[in-house]
Amino acid sequence: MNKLVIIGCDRSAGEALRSLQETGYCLPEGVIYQPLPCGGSLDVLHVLRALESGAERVLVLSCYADACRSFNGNTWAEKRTAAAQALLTEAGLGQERITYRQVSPNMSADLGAWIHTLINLEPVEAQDRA
Amino acid sequence: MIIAERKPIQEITASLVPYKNVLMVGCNTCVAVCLAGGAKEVSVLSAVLRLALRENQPELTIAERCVERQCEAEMNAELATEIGSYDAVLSTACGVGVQTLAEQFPETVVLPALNTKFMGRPEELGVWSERCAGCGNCVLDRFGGICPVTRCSKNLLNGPCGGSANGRCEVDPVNIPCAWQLIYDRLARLGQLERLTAIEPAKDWSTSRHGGPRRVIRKDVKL
Amino acid sequence: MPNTSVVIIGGGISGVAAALNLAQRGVAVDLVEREPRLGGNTLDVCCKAVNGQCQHCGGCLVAERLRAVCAEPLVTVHLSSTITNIQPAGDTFSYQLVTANVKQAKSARAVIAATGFDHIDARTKGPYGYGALSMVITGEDMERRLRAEGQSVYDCAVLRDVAFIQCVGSRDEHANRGWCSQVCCRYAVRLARLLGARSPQTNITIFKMDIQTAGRDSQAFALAQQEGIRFICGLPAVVRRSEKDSAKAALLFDDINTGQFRTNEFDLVVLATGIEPRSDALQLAETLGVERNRFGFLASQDGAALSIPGIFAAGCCQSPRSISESIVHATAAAEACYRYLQEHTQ
Amino acid sequence: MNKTVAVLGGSADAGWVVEELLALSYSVAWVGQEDLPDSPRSDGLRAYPRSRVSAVSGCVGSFRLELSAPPERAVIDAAAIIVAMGNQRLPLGADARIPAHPRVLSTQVLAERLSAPRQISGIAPAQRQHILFALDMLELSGKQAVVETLELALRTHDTWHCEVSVLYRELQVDSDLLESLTRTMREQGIVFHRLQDALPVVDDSGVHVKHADGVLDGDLLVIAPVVRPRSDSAELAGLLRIALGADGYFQQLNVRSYRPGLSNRKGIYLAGRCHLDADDAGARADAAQAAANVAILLGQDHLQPETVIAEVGSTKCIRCLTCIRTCPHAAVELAAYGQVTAAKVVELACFGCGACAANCPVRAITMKGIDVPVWLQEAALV
Repeated sequence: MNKLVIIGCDRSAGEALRSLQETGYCLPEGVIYQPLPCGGSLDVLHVLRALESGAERVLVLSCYADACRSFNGNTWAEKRTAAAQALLTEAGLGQERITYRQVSPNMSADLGAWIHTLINLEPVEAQDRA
Repeated sequence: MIIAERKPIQEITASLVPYKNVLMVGCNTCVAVCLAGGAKEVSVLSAVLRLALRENQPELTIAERCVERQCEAEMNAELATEIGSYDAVLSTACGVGVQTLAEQFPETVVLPALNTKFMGRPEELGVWSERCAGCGNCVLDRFGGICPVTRCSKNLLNGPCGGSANGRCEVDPVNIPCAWQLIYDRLARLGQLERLTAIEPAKDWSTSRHGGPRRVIRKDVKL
Repeated sequence: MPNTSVVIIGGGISGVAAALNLAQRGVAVDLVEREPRLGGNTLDVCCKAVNGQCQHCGGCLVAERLRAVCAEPLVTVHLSSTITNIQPAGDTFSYQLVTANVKQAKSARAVIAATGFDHIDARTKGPYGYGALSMVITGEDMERRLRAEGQSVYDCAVLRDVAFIQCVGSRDEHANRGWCSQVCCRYAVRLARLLGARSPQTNITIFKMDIQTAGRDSQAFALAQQEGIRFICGLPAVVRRSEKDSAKAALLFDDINTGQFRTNEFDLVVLATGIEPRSDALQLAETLGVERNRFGFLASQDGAALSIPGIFAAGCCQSPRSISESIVHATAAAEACYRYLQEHTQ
Repeated sequence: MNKTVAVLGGSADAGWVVEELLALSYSVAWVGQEDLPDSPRSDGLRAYPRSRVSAVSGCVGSFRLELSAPPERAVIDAAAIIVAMGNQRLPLGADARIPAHPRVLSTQVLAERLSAPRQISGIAPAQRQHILFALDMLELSGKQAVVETLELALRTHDTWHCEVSVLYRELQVDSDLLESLTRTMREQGIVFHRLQDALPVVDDSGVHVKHADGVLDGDLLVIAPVVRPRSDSAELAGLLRIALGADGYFQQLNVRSYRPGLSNRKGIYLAGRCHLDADDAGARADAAQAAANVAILLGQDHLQPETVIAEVGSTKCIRCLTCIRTCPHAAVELAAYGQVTAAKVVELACFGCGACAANCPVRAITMKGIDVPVWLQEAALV
């Protein structure tokens, strides 16, 4: 099973995940959710450390534009995810290990679908070789 | 302050090929302020390097340290006890810091992780621009506080040239304002436009890089 | 203000927002919801962000408030519960709280009605074929599916032509529903943009009377026009099954440009149904003798206060409102209630 | 705790805010650049007419506003600030597409004529006269303009007993008032026509406007006002360090802050038509909302910081100012820690978003109240 680390704004991703769990959903094995108070506090380092600690993929989630309580936290999250992707690309690792999505608290069905897709993807190395 | 920028990762990884046990040393002064080589950037870069080299150099280890001001031997002294146990040091300081470490620890390989760019200031969050070329003979008094040596692409002291259009420099109209337009506007504001009627004589460049590496000695401070 | 309690009837977003506000001000609240879950109609509202941009529908404002109200010590939530026999008793109101056939006599210093709304049954608009034609759905149906099954649910190449029909059940004097439901233009335009952004090959037409988009927060209409969504003035007379293709619907409408009746075919027809006060509100109004306006919404004199002192209305039982407007209105209702309590508690 | 609230703006919106605050027994300092409208006399109210805010310091609970009101200066200490400066309307001639002609009037001019005695008003109203009221002429009219114009049309009809028509593109009926207003107008014989994409033509014979069913000829054309944010919004926003939206109104259309009138700074709220489009009833409700915001903030004995907030390790701070430049809520400032200067998060002003912590180049800022596990943030131990 692929290891997936989800780092997300607790006000959107966290709420979506919790309402998903209220319907009986359990995070699949190997999937970890790490809440942040806002997308603004996402650090490039969080993403890299997640990969370093063995995650196959990282999913970064923040709010849509105009829905962030701190106004530009979503922009920060998106920029920093892009920065992490750029670093990986520069290092020759490919950026597909990192996925960025915007989410809102009432998108639990979508969140479940994304998790399902990501954990069932081929490992990135295998994709590279193919 | 000194503005620097990270080298391409491929260049850094190439420089690390011969080594197995590397110490990264950051600097929490200028390069930290310009977000290139402080404690946080050390962590980010070392994480990327470990990921990048996981397959090709799996035995490579990278440790992280950060000193307050790498151009000061005293502040690097804390590294002395352990530095010998590493094959190489990768420094995220400016060129001065890198050389300080190399001088201070003659047995240790010291590699730069940054390109030192210029002396400048932050214009806004994430944007830095050059303000001083360190010519050693400041002319700012005659040019309304705007340095033609640094900010005019042609270093003209009797400008502007014909490449100034709409206040922008022909070298890069989008990003570079014409220094001579800035000088004119500022002098006009100060009511000192008549200064521009004087011909600026040829500058004495002997205080600049042309006389070899420079030193400053304060006899009153030096014992 | 200890020992004072307020009963809030209805645990939709308005009731929840009012409860949170009163609790923040130190007032104990009984929050009574007839369904087994809090949230009411908002539980079916999907996110309508397009191209990374929020469309300000407010659907995302609900979840954290529901969680907060459950965690609030001053709020007692009564699920699957109703209220009967509510009546003024001196300075207070007495009522019976009925939870699973267990009756409990209670009292409150003030009452906030937050009974919300019902979607107008699209079947009452017979000529549009809702219920009989499978390709005719309501905006509510669409939202519910998008919410429950995810945003890719309508993302298919099959939908070449989609029509939205506005004012289904609203601004309809013949059906004795003369009011503008206020939310349908907004949700229809947002849903249309959402569909358009997800499948660019889909042609979207909105049949409307007047798009209710005055003001700063309704740039969606202008954006929708820029994005190629077609607005046709006038509502179709009838929706039928197409004779050429039984999977399609044929809309008969009066083309304002030619003055002729025309028929266009669509793969999906979305009826933008309006909203009406819930029957609970009507009962409550009758029991308590609270005045209603000519459309049946609880009539307020001044914002939230109703015709009987100590009774306040929050949200859609007073007038149609969007989610964020309901939250704002409920906050104001709670403040009015708080002020009333201050004046009547010595 | 100081419970003074500063209300900024001389608009009607501000007047309603002041009323609401006084009703909640807050002390109010009311600052307007103009003469201030009459308001209820109250011990709790201090009015500063013809004054402009020249500096703002402090944070929620303890703002300090300096006013320049020639000849003297004044200082206000306030726990919260409500911005209610209203909007402004463009003069009729601001857009060249509207023909300048005595037959083309603004609502304001018509309202003045309507109130003036007949002989002064300069027109001889007669039943055969036909007055056209145009909404949505250059852009869709906002709620304020629609209500005002429709009410004026009805009043004109009632006062002068002349023929009245209303032209529109999208007729707004989405409030109880508008719904009943349009109904009453129709019942009284006022006719509504949908505008076509054509500008009015004016000549000596009258005004001619193309609509969906033909051309409408009238004697006068009254154009609904076009409203815009006030031109001094940006200046005040700069002083208060709060954001303007791209359209020039206060605060962007953020779903979490727009309707409830929250600004990006704790303790500063927006009310009325400086941030939303509303008719008088809507603006009045918004004033109540702003007062409710203040009541929620100041209702407790003391202000509480959020459960998650940022904290600067002053010994680690290198004073790079990145956090100060990053903070979307103007909650970080340089402060003295004993003899040392370093960045400081103003606890009460912090929203806990963590943008400062994520940007700090020396990781001197930590988030209190949330648990980010060590493996995600600390360096790998070798």
